[in-house]
Amino acid sequence: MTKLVYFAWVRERIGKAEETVELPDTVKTVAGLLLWLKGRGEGYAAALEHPHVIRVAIDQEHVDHAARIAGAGEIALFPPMTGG
Amino acid sequence: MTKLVYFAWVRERIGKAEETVELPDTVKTVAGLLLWLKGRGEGYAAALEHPHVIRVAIDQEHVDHAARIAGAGEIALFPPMTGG
Amino acid sequence: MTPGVVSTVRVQAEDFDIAAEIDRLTAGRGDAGAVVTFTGLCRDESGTLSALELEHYPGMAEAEIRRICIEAAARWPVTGLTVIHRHGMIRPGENIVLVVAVSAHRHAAFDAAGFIMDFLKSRAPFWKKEHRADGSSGGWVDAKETDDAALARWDGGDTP
Amino acid sequence: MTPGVVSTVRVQAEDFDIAAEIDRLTAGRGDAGAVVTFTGLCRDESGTLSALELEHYPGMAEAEIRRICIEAAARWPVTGLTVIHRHGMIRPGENIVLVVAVSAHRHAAFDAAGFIMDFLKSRAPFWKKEHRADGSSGGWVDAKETDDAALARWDGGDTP
Repeated sequence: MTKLVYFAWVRERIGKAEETVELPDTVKTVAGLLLWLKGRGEGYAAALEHPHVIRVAIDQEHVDHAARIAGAGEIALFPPMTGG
Repeated sequence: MTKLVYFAWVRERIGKAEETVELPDTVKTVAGLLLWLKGRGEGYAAALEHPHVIRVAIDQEHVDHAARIAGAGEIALFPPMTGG
Repeated sequence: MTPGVVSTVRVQAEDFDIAAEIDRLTAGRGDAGAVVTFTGLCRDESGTLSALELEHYPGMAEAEIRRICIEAAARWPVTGLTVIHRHGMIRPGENIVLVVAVSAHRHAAFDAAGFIMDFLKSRAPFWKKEHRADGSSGGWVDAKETDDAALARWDGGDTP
Repeated sequence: MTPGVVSTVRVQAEDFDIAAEIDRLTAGRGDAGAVVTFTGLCRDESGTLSALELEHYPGMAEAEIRRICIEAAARWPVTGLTVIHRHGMIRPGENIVLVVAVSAHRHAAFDAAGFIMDFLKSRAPFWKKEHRADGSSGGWVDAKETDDAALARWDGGDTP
């Protein structure tokens, strides 16, 4: 089981702030995760329509889309940051 | 008559903060003024020993040593600045 | 981080007190010669904004800012760094973020504060949503490409 | 100076209040998004300094700083600039100089404040004399060549 957390418009479009999912064995990278999630329904499709803009953190550290997700405790998906 | 003002160690070595002098007609530039002042006594010689380090302002604006002094109301001599 | 560097990171709803934060980094220290602060405020040039809502990723926000501070302290000889980022509803004219960098000399303090802000803008997990004075949502603020470009100037040298 | 730029220059013996100076430049303005302050303090790393005595050229000090502010406001879109420089006896840990630069965006505020400090160091007519804790005079502080070098980085472009 993998914990997913969502922020900003990713959270709004998916319609929840977090969930715990059972990932199929075929999902091995961040890019694979985004593709798999996109097929889970309308909200996911809207949130992940342009997957390349989605930023991802594994266990609270930025990773790129090629990163492997094995061993991840918490995976966060969010839009480009606009703090400061 | 020309008013001269001195600051920091230039003032200390010359021994006064300001004076009004009658400049000979041959003194036409800042460089000429420094050379002329240097011959006025021990304090002046000590203050102007290395004339190239002396900074000069005419009527409160920085000028270089080639500047002409005709029409100057107040000429200030001082060391490199160390404010801030 | 170099020994003796005081580094504080806070993510909070409350406002901050710039003078108190400066004082905390400089009081009783003979080595503090230069203090640079950056304060980011909520702007409203058109007069149509009711508030910015700042969302953040609790835990990661603090961790990421701390990583940026450690990098800044490795690059420049700072003696103290403080970063405070607010979250929640922030009205026009109110403070959003504070960076304080203290060093013996001014260029290190300027560079460390500028570096922290550039990295914070593009890497700290915060998101701004606009709330309009007419009650509508202005939507999420888009990230700026200029912010990513600003990171590039810190590559390949300590004094860009 | 661009219309709407609030610019204040003060040379004074008294200390200053950073928070009050920031407030004066930002209160009631929707266009102030970024505030950078620089504070220069009297250092004493060796513990042997009793005070710095700051001498200045009255009239020219203010005029020169004002010229530097006008140049900064011509180079960057700032909405407010304040420079306060103290004179007289200043003890270790006390403030010497304050620069506040306000703009819509951070890079203009950072650059304007950094530019003002670099020019102030080498062009504003102030001189520092050290007074030692043992009662002796440590003499006049020498100008640094690095301060002249710092000016060069502002040549030939607005964003060095």
